[in-house]
Amino acid sequence: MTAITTSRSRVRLFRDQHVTRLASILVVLLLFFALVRTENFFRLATWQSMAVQFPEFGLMALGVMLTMIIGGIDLSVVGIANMTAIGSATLMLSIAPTGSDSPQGYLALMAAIFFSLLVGALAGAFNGFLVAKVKIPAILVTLGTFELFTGIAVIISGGKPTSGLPPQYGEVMASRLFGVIPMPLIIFIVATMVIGVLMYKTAFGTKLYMLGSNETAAEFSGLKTTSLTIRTYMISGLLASVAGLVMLGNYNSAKADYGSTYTLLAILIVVLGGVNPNGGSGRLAGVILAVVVLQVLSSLLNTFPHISNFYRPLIWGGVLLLVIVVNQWDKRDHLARLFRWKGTTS
Amino acid sequence: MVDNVIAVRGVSKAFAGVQALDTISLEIAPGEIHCLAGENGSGKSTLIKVISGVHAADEGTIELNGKEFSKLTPMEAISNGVQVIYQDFSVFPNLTVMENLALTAELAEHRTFVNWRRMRRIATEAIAKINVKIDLDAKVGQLSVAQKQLVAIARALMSDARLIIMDEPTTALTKREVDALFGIILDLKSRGIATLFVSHKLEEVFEISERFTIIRNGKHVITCLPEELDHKKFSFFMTGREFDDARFTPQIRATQPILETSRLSAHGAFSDVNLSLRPGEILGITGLLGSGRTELALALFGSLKSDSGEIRIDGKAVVLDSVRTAISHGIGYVPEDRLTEGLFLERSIGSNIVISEIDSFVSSLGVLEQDKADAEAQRWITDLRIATPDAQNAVSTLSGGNQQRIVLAKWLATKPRVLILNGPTVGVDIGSKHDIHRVLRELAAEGLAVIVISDDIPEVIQNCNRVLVMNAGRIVSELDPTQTSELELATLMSKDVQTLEGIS
Amino acid sequence: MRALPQKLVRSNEFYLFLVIVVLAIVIQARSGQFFTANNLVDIANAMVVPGIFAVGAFMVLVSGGIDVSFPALASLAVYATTRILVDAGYEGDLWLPFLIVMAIGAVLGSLNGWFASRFAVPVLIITLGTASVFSGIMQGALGSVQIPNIPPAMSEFGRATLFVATNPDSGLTSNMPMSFLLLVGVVLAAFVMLRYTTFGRGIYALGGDESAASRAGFNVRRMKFWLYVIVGVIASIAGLVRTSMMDQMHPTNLLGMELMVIAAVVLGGTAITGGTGTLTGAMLGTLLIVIVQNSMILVGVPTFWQGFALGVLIIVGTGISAVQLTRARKRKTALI
Amino acid sequence: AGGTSVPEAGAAGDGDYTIAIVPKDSTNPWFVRMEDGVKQYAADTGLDVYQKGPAETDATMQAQVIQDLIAQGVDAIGVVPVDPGALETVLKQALDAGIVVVTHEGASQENTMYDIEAFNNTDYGGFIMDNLAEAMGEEGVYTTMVGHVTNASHNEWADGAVAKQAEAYPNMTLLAAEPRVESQDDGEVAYQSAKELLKKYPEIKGIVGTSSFDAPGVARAIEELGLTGKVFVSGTGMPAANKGILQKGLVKSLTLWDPADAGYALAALATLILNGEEIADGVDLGVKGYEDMKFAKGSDKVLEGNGWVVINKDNVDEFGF
Ligand SMILES: Nc1ncnc2c1ncn2[C@@H]1O[C@H](COP(=O)(O)OP(=O)(O)OP(=O)(O)O)[C@@H](O)[C@H]1O
Ligand SMILES: Nc1ncnc2c1ncn2[C@@H]1O[C@H](COP(=O)(O)OP(=O)(O)OP(=O)(O)O)[C@@H](O)[C@H]1O
Ligand SMILES: [Mg+2]
Ligand SMILES: [Mg+2]
Repeated sequence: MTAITTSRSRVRLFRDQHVTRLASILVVLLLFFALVRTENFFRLATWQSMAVQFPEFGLMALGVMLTMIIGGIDLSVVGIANMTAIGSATLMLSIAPTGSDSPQGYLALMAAIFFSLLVGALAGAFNGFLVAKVKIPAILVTLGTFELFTGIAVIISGGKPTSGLPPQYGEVMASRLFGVIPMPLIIFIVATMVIGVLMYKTAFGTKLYMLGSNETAAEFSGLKTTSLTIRTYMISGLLASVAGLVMLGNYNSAKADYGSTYTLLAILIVVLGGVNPNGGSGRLAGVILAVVVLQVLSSLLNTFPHISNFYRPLIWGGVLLLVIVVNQWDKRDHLARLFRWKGTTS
Repeated sequence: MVDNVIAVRGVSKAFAGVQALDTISLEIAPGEIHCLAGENGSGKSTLIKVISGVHAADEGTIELNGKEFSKLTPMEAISNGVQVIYQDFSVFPNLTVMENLALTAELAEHRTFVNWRRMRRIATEAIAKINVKIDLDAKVGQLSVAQKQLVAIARALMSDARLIIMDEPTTALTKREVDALFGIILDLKSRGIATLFVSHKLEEVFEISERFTIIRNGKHVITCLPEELDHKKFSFFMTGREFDDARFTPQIRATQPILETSRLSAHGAFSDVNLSLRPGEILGITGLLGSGRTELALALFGSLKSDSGEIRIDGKAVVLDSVRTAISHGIGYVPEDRLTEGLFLERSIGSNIVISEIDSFVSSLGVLEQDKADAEAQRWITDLRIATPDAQNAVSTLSGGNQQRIVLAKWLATKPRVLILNGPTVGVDIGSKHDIHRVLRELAAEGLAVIVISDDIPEVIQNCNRVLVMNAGRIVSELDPTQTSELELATLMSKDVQTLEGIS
Repeated sequence: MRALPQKLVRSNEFYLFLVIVVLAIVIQARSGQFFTANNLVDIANAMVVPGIFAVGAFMVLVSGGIDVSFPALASLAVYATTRILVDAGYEGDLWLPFLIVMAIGAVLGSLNGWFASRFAVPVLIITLGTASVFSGIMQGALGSVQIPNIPPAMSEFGRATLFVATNPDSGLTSNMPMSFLLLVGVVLAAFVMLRYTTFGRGIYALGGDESAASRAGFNVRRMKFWLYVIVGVIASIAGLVRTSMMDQMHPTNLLGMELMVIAAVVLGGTAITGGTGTLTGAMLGTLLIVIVQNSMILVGVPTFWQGFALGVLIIVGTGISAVQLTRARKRKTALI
Repeated sequence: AGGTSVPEAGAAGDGDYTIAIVPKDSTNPWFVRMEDGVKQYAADTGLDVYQKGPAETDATMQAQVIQDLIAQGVDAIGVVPVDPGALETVLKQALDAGIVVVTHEGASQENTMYDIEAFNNTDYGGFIMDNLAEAMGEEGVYTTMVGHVTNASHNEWADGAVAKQAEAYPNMTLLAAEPRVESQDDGEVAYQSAKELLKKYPEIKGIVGTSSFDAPGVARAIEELGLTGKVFVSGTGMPAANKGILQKGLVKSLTLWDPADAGYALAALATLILNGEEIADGVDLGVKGYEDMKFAKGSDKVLEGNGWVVINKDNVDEFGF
């Protein structure tokens, strides 16, 4: 049974031309990387460094993706991440002030994670409530709450970095599975799998797409549109708070203005991943590929020390425009056919 | 051939894998009223798009005004007197009636600046031509479907058209409006303007057409005069099948009504509605647009709040405050406008069918059992003969008739006890229409209580065992269709309320 | 025709206006400074750049798109212009900077236009891409740095004053900048274009239903192309104004304004789905945001609380008009 | 952290080093100037020394640049941290990987071998205050402005200025209602906020600026409001960018240190460590102001140079940057 579903979903995956094209871009990119920067390419540290970086905005992009699928958007993810990170850092400091013993530290760690996720979910639900119940356009709601959450973060922290966390937190977040796979990557993979199951293996996922496709019809079909919307923004908030925890680990501190460039980056990723900004369509695989493509590209770029970092947005934007052009040019679907035999032979 | 407005010669057109048109030829004389008929997906709309320059034909030519085109652009079509009234009307919902009417004229004259006074004058004249009253300053998006169409028609008539093409112009019009439209068409004829139109309503086709062209699977079947055909033959040419037109007789097993209302009222929509429905019945509700029929349906489906009165299900009073409550009481609703209210166009056929019952495919672990859902969808695809190669295809790839079956399937899949259908066969060809009616009858026979809201009088008379006529928000009479002629029904629907006051 | 007062009361602009009045009264009560001549002039001053941007953002929104590239476009155009003129040691009149910046704005806008008219992809996506490309070109390829000494004509224009408003109590003076006229000019030109030209009505038509527009005989491709060219020119004007008024070229000064400007226009009643909205509303929306941003200290909101207050105001402000809209819709359904 | 341990990286001591200097961002003329010093050092020594910063002043982006530098296996990294706290983790990784890490303007950084400061932050703030006090005639109400309330060094300078006033200028008072306003590192915001401040609090006679955007923005407001000669501003600024306001007398004096020298010194320090030389009090980094570095009081990590520069309308043309 499972064999059938996997082979079918694989076929379907490669039927999505957009995903195919992103995959081709990634393959070309990796080949280029391997040929031009062989030494870096085969160095484990290169990949570990990437694996620590992209989960931060990758997790936010997952949330933005869900809200975009239901026809909304979430510009507040960075605000939620910073607010929850500062909140939980403050909480950790109060439970286990500097010099506390290790059990105390682990207690603080658990409390902080729980607190972060809870506040993230609440903040997301607040967005959802304003969108679904008060019926303010999502872009305005989340722009407003971005300011609001960032404002709360500034108020709690007095604008200063909150640091001096119990060492247990840093240890856990910096630990590596089998001594190789960094924690942030594990968190990202787990989150991706959970979201994947949610999107493709539960009724909730199907309903999300339906809601994004036609809200009136969803209402008439008896879907609880209000609750669906609230839950979607809630998940987005939850993911943002996980991103906040990852950032808290990566920087061993939290601050109201960390990751200020991630909002547009997350949207860029989601859109590059093929999610329709009007809602109703888009695939998780596309978004994941987009995250990886951008990260590989930017790390590749960094191996050329003399190319300024400012070329990064140029290249990211260029990739996005290129995908648009290729999608148009490749209406006949050559690329997909190239890939498809892999799917159908199974 | 002399003096054709248009001559289509051997036009073919294929879309990825589908031969939509296969060497079709068609000629229309000035002033001729020509009907294009065929099943859903037979290629009518495609032919129209080729004639109006929207699609380029793969093969064949089109002659307009004596000029031969193999690749026609929309502007060339318009400047040669071809005007199309599209199925979606192609109006601007955000602009006023006046602008909708006048903008095209301003454009046609290649004006750089618009003059609002001139636009008002143009619009007033245009509306006057079709002899209806529409507020020129109203936003078109706020008009009813019928009014939108009138705007579209008025706009098409403004230019120097020699051929007006209407793709299913009467689907959303009431009898009275259809009569008005036919008056206009005849008036055009007298001015030498030809009309090509598509309709799935046989009565109308026979009433107005001077010549038919029937196509099937993109191929030309026959072009002939109305005298050479009757309804039966006509249907046969279209579908290659034969139909019987037996009337519906209910098998009512329970005497206890499943759904009742007493003195149900909603402010500004309907008032004092009393009705009762038993399992196995098909109750018709008919009335003109704006008579309150849709609002009544919405109230019974929990989507519109009623102010006073009572709804009873199985004899117990209930408050239907949301769609979900209604669904939980076993009520289903097939909405009037399937595109905006019924379907998730870019989603798959399968998920469109199972969406309302999707929670029942969730295992105890919370995982969606996709194979069960797929099987359910496949069952309905087979049962309702939905023509698709793959349930994974988007609903937007289907024609109207098949789309309507999807909406029907969605509701049947929830195993409702009461099914309310609002305009169930609008824009659906006779083959599909017959299939849908057959399904409804079978369901009623199995004990489903059905309400059919329709202003398609033959449909109501043939398929219902009781008919309620609504007029200005009230039920003005209840009829036995076996005792009522189509004419009587039409008269009741459109009579002014004052004269009816005494009767009811 | 409906009675004018009734129409007015139903309109979004009216409520927005009320919100602004209430806010102004609150600020006045808290600071005693809102309704002073020089404060009003200061607000007008602060309104110039966002106001000009809002006109462009408004036109794109009406046509059914969302443009997020205008700050990057403006920055690149002004940076290139200033660089060229400074390197050439230009000492001449103002017309040349304007000409160059508008030409560059038009070229960059035409890139947006080319994509928007050729590719069936939401404009948001396109402009996310071009915005990155524009700022990448400016910062990477041109290696942008701040330029402290801008051409004298630009500095003079930045300092040029229409009139000076004096607060009789404090004796403080504020200059009504010459560039305010530019805002007025851009708004008027946009108004005339949107209301009295076929092109302008076409933009509304496009936002209403694109395929209907093309069937009605609009050349949709050409219209979109020119729309983005115009928007590019408008944005570049705003950029030049900002650089002149700051008396220095700061490449990243404008970046990040896009979301706030779009929010202001949407707050003004422009539908995010296109087709509806008025310039009056867009200007009122911008005014509201500008007042909020520029009155925090007057009201005495502590620095740390300013972000929070701005967030609350956006939510409450949009919430009021959203609730209003929902009510109006309910009322309408009841009438049918 | 064992700051003085000599790295065991393979490249150490072989004399052919790759050194990356990571500034806060690069559009700011400050860091453009710093790059001049870095390039100068590369030219003087023939080593592979380059500057590579994040695209925007963003702590997280800066951390990622460092991540990538670690992955590339550079020999030394010299950082001007946007936010020291945010870099601890990544700099620790760099140290663990055997990379030499030195910082500038990061006195609070833990995971660094040495930090060089052109001066002491508190003293520098005090010096900004001296300049302002002189302009204000040592009396009147003043307030402070920082780029962001989240910017550590700006806040230290501002705190230093306030402390200096409390100690040395009894006739001056800090505006209690708005002791610290934000310019968001944006000249336009500095200008608008200053206008608001001066409207609401007519008693203000001076503003301590910190960010290089503050003084020019505030000066613009002072000029427009007709307060030239009545209200004063001081702060940090580059000569060329502020020539105009200095010559017009809107600002009496600004303070700075030459970032090019700091860049040069940072690279020189890294080379010394890579060569295994001992870093002691009085170490000479080969550039003016950094010839005789002293450890800060109570620290074996923070090296302080001597002094900052004051620019005014008389000497503004002498710098050439
Ligand atoms: N743009 C298109 N792309 C692909 N296939 C198309 C397209 N337009 C039409 N077709 C196909 O061409 C065939 C004819 O469609 P057409 O719209 O002409 O049918 P129709 O006769 O108008 O049907 P209906 O009665 O439902 O309006 C259908 O099988 C349809 O699937
Ligand atoms: N973009 C498209 N891609 C694929 N098929 C299309 C497209 N546009 C139209 N079609 C096909 O055209 C056919 C008819 O479409 P159309 O919209 O005319 O249906 P309809 O007229 O609403 O049907 P009905 O006559 O039943 O009301 C459908 O079979 C549909 O599959
Ligand atoms: Mg059709
Ligand atoms: Mg049809």
